Amino acid sequence: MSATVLIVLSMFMPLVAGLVLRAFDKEPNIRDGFSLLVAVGTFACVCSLTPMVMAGERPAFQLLEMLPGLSLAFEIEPLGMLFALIASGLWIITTVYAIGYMRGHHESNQTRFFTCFAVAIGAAVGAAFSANLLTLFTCYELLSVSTFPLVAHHQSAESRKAGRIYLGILLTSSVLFFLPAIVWTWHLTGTTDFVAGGILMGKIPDAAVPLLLALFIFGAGKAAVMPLHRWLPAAMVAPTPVSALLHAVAVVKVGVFTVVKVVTYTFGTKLLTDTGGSVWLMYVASFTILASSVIALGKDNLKARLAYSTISQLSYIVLGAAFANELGIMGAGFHIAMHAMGKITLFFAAGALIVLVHKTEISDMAGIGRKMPWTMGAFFVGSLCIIGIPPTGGSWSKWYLLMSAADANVWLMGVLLISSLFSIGYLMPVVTTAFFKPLPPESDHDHHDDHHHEGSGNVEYDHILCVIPPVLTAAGCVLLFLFSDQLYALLEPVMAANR
Amino acid sequence: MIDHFPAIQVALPMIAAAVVVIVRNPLVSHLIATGVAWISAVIAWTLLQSVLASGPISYQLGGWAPPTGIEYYIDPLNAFVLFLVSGIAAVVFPFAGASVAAEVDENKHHLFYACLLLCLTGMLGITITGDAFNIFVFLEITSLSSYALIAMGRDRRALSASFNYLVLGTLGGTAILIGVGLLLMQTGTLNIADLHMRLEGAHAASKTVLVALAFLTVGSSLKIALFPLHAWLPNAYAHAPSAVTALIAATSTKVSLYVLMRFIFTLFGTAVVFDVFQLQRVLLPLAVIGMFVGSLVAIYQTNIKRMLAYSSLAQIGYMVLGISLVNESGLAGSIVHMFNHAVIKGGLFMVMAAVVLRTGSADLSAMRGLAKRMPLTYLGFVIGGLGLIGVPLTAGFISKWYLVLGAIQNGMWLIVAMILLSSLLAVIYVWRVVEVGFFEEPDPEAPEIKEAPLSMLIPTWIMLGASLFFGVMTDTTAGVALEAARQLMGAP
Amino acid sequence: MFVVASIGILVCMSLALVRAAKGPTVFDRILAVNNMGTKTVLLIAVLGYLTGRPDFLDLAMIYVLINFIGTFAILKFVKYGDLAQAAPPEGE
Amino acid sequence: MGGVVDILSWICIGGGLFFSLMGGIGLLRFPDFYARCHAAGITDTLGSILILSGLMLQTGIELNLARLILILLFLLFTSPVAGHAIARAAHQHGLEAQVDGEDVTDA
Amino acid sequence: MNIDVGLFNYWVVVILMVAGLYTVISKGHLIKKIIGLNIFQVSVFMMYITMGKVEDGTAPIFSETAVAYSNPLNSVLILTAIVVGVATTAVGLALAVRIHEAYGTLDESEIIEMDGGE
Amino acid sequence: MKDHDILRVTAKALIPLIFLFGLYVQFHGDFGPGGGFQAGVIFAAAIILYALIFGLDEAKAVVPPRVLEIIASLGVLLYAGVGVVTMIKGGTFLAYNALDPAHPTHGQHVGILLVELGVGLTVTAVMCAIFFAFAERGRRT
Amino acid sequence: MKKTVSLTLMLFALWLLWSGIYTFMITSFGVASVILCVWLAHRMNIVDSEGHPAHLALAHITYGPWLLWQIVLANIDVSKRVLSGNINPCWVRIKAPQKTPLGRVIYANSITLTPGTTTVQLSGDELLVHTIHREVGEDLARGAMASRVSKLEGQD
Amino acid sequence: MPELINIALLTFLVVISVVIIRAKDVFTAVMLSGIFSLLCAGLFTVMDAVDVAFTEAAVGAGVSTVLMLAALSMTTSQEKERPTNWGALVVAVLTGALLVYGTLDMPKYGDPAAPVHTHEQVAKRYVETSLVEIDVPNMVTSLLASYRGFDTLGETTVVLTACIGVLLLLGGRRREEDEHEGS
Ligand code: NA
Ligand code: NA
Repeated sequence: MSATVLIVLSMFMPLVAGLVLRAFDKEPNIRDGFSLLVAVGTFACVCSLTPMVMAGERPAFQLLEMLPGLSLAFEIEPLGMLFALIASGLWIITTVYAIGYMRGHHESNQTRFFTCFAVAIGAAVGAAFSANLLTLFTCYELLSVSTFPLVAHHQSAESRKAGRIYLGILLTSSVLFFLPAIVWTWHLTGTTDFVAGGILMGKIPDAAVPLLLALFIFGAGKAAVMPLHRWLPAAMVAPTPVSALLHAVAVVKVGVFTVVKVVTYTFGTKLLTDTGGSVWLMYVASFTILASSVIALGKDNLKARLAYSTISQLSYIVLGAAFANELGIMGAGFHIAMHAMGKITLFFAAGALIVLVHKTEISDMAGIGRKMPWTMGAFFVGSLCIIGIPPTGGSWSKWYLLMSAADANVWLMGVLLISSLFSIGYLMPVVTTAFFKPLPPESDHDHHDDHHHEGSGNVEYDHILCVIPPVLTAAGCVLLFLFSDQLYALLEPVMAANR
Repeated sequence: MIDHFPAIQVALPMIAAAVVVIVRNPLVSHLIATGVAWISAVIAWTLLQSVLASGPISYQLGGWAPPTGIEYYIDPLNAFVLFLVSGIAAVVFPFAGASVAAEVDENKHHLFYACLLLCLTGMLGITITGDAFNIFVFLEITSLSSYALIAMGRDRRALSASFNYLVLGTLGGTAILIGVGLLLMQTGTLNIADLHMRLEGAHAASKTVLVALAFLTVGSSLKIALFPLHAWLPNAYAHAPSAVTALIAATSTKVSLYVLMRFIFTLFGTAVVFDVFQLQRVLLPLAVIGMFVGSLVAIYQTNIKRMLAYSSLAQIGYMVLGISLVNESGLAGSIVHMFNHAVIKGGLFMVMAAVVLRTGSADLSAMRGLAKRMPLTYLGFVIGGLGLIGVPLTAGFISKWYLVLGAIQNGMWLIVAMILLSSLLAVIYVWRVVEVGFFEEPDPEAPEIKEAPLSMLIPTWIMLGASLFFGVMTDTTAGVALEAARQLMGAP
Repeated sequence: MFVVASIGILVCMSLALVRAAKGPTVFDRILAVNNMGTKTVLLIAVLGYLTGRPDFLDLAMIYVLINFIGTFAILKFVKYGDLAQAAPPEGE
Repeated sequence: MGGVVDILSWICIGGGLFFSLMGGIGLLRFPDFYARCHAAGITDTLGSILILSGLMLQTGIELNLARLILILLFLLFTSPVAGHAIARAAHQHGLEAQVDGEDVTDA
Repeated sequence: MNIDVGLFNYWVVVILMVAGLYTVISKGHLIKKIIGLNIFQVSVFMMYITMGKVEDGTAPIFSETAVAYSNPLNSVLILTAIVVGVATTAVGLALAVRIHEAYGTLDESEIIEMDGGE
Repeated sequence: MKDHDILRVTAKALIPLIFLFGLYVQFHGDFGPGGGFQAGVIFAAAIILYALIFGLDEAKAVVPPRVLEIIASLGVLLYAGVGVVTMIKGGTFLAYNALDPAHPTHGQHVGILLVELGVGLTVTAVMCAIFFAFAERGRRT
Repeated sequence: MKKTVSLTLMLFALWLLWSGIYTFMITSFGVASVILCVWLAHRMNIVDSEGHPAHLALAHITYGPWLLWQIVLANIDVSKRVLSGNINPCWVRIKAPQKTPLGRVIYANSITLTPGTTTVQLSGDELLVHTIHREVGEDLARGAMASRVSKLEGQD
Repeated sequence: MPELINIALLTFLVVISVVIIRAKDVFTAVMLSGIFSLLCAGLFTVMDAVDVAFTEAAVGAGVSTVLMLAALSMTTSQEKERPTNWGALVVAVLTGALLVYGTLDMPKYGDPAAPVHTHEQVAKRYVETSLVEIDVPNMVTSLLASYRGFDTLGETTVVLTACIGVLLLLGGRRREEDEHEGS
């Protein structure tokens, strides 16, 4: 198959599948099987593109000309390849997990759920492959809109409010900042294409660089740089597979992906280092890292704690981009992958706790690790990955970022170190509580009773569909540690272009 | 035959209206109206292609060369608007059937279709003519038929809305008459091209010309419903029969806006309007205020037709804003937004027509959980709403792009922020409806509601499909708009 | 000469106008308006001579007709419009 | 000839204006509606007749003369009808006249 | 003898326009509004006809004796405008009738009140 | 008012004259003031006078509303039809010269006559129809 | 039929008087117009001795000048009263002696046409007249005009 | 000296318009507006626009008055007492002031050299060559039916539109009362 066909398939299979799924509203088995099939197919397509990109090819495809001189076009470069691999790969696992979760939770509107899920993945892959800012923006917005029904899935007043905050912040930021940034770029350069090394050099007044960068950074609200982070905890009301999607796979990664992409392909690191245009961002990102870590420490609700952890970890990536040097970019790219794998593991585990034993608060989880050793074991591995401890992939990304900081701003190395301590502080207690605290008496389960379950007597601790995914992703965390060379090789051209 | 297309463009619906009155049969009337709308669209498309390929067309009515006689003058701008108007009519006319059958007495159907045709005649006539007074005449045909059509709404408020429109519309028409008169006094001609030529000379900065500009602007602004001259619009849109709202909301204000553009750019010329008289200093603030007032008030509406009407006010603000940016991008944004908003708002009002047909109400509360009962219709609302917000891949995005670009080119960052903030307000009012439809359960006691009939669904989706299509295929919209803007701004 | 005639007619009209404005009854107004109509006919006829185009007397003719029909419409209005409130009209 | 006709024409128009003026003054002065009807009648009749005659004298023998005559006939034909109709309407409406004494009858 | 009226005509026409406009905006009775519209329009007609007048001219109908003709163009435009005006009046009055049937009043503020202040 | 002698007699005598005057105005618009529109109004005035004095039903019997609708449309069709014919004959829309290329002024005369007739038809019918509509609506009060 | 013919002729004569343009075309329009008028008049059912009193045309030759003279006198009389303010309005109730409605209409109109007297009501043969002064009313009641009109009617 | 008549008539018109504004009874206003039109027609005659005068008389004094009376007979002629609307007055007067400002550059009344009379292809052509080109003595008719024949077609269509509009509004049976209740 030619590259073009593969690109089209990997983007449009999910989109079309989303529509086809609606036809199987009354046939859940067919629907879920089909979902899984498409997920696998998409991943296969993306995978088969990887060798070409590794070989230095840049498969491209122009869908149509959206505006005179501005097209909806796709071109695969290493960062996008990486992101697409992560998104489509994790989609398979998430789908498996979601089937178990949704059925176990007797959720309504499951068809809408899977439809939107598929569309969101399609949009994420599209964003990954986008060849210019306009295409990226288009996919970015498509992702926002398609995930709104996922956030507001429960249709309760609370979830609708959360949905409003979610969409409100993401749309507002993108429309108010990202869009004018694109138009401005177009106005300055006459193009919005992603070109290795950037397009703005020599076309923008030095003083305007931080401003334009700010428009992009805050425009990509999905990167959750403070103060635009509020949507993320709010979206916690969504079903856990959605949280996994939002916080690990698609949404937040599109945000930071956009940041990295803009820094490397629109500004070019040289422009930023020459003008110091990204210095402010280092401090903002650092502040976000620390502040959200501190907040995470204070959260007892597991998903909320993970959410703030995510905010913090995303700013690692932003920080890497802000350093605007080779290692920074490499660290950012690595951390996109590492955090995805680690955080999805944590969410799968958290979701399993909710769906199987109805635990949401950390303080309620005493001893649960003994009942659910696989789940909580995976949680432990995921935590290591987030913290950055070998033998998990997270250690590599943290390392590159630390080196990059040494190069760009020594003082910020301290921030990275302190925040690692914080992350130990907010993740490890979960593990210790689960494994080392005694299990409380059975009666405690009563107040979690809801209409889905007759009582607490028939708790099924290890539902197969909820256990396998976290274990798989935990394994992934370790594998990423082992195969970091391949990852490095993939991202190497990006560094080269920014030398 | 093709040589006569300009005349046929206007004469055909006019003749058809008369024939419909004679024929009287409702079904035949509907068929004639629909057929004529389709032919009109084809003619307009042919004219557009011809203008793009081989330059402007001049057609001398009565065989008298301008400025002695009346001339039809077609350039990219009005060819584009002609296609817009007749294209919308071609979709709305077939759609009108179900709505009209439900909302209008059967023994008046033929008159109703005749009125629709006359409304179309008027709008095409306004657009195509190169004669300032002829604009007035056809403007009044449009207006009179609109008054009657709006008053056909089921609610008695349709009557008072129509009367209000009549009073303000007549004041607007008369203001245009005054303006044309003052220009005639200064130049002795009514032909727009000739007027432009003569105004470039000694009279350019005379007091009379200034006052003429003022009256022409106020007159067209009344018809456009530019803030603060918008009082007639919300009730008229809210209470008119649904099909009428779809037609008028999509086309009528656009045609008036076209008239304003024609006056500003072709008749007076940018030099007189913007350099000498500085009209942008008035239009720009009004446009911005209109954008915000329209959007903010829309947020608080519970009647969705009314909400969409206020949204139109905001959108009109965008279009006028584009004019007052005084550069090619802004003007192109304005022109392309005419088209895009027509398609989007037309589609949305068609959705509301289907909702009103099935639920009997345009109230937000009636739309609870409607997405389950009328999924295709409701999905239509989402698509249209996204277009209104200006989400990429919808037509609305294209317009916003050029408007923002125009503002950035002028270094007007505040205006950029205003444009974008106001489209965020659109998110709020659109999303309210989306939420209610998708994320609330229908009233269990409410009677079972069916999906809209195909005769409505198909045109609605054609319209909304167009809003998607023109969001990605922009050769015919943005391409033509850029060309038209280039010519209007005086590029060779 | 025709100017004098016109001015004279105008003066007469002004007297009728005062009556039309003052009323007090509706019928006084109708009478005054009808009377003004008649004077307008004369005025128009004179104006034809004043402007040197007496061939436009058709104008005066139409004034007579319009004045006549107008007066009837007014009376019909008074008779069936206002009186209808008190008692229904006797047939058409 | 011209001089004599002009003078005659002057006299006619002057007389017409005089009677019209009388009618106007009467319309203002007379105390009630019915009395004012009579004043209005002056303009309708002799005022019109004299002024139009004055114009006729200016015209000579041509089609416009016929037009003038037609206008005059129309006026004389319609104005009493209109006057009568107004008075009748007022009477039917119950408008009281300020009258002294008994009605005059032919009995 | 010619009196130089200069712009007097126009000024009076403007006064009439103001009167008409004021009636339209301020009067509550809908039919009175229409009367106001008529006055406003007629004064515009007068503006056109005033500018069409040529000194020593006569009506633009061929005549052996005429030395100059007043401008026929203005007359033609206003003929059309008058027709448009009466058409509007007819529709406006029909609306007024229907409004009275539906609301039982022709007073603008009462109607607005009954519409719920919209 | 029908039984009112004075009005009835007057109206009977006047109406044919008004009709004739209207037609005169119609056909002499070329030579003096007047034309289709004015003629139409005068013609309609006669019918309105008839309706005022003899009643609406009588008037509707003379000119049924449906006929008025048709005539009103026919007027426009006649006018536009002249335009169509001129197009077919090789001129532009309403270029009367094409009606008789050999004698352009003759073409103009024919064209003007026909379009004025169209205007007259439409105006007559419309004025009557509008008056009838109002009178009909008012009758039921 | 007689009425129709005379109406046709009268209308055509009127056309010729009005027209002033005697080309073939315009004159044929005149013929057509007259035919249309007569047809419409027939449809309206107004071609009768009331609507078209051709038979009285000759009689008017003598009655007209007499009435004109009465009008002049009455005008002078009322003008004096306008200036002097000497009025004494009163109602006059008289019977119209004419045999036909047309005759009564002519009588009533003649009364109205002469200033100082206004016919307010004509029901059957009952006339109610308002007069500006009792003298005028008494003068009217003597019936000079009534007999003139009766004579005019009788000449038929 | 026709200017004197001009001035007198204009003054009349102003007086009538003031009386109309002040009239509490709309019926009176209607009758006076009929007279207003008649006087306008007189004015048009003085200013050589005989066709316009003809039309204004027939339409303004005739048709409009009859229709207004018909409408009044179905509604009410009493106007509710309202305080003087100063806002409206300000708007109207400002509009007037703007227009007066605009008049300051206008050609004087009757000026034969005004641009409106001297455009070679427009007014001059109509006056000078219409007799040759169209051969109709009444230039207004030439202009109306030929040079600007399309305007007149539009005008006829306006008339038809008004007819359809009125029939739509007033034709057919009346609706039931309850249908009028606003939602
Ligand atoms: Na004419
Ligand atoms: Na008398």
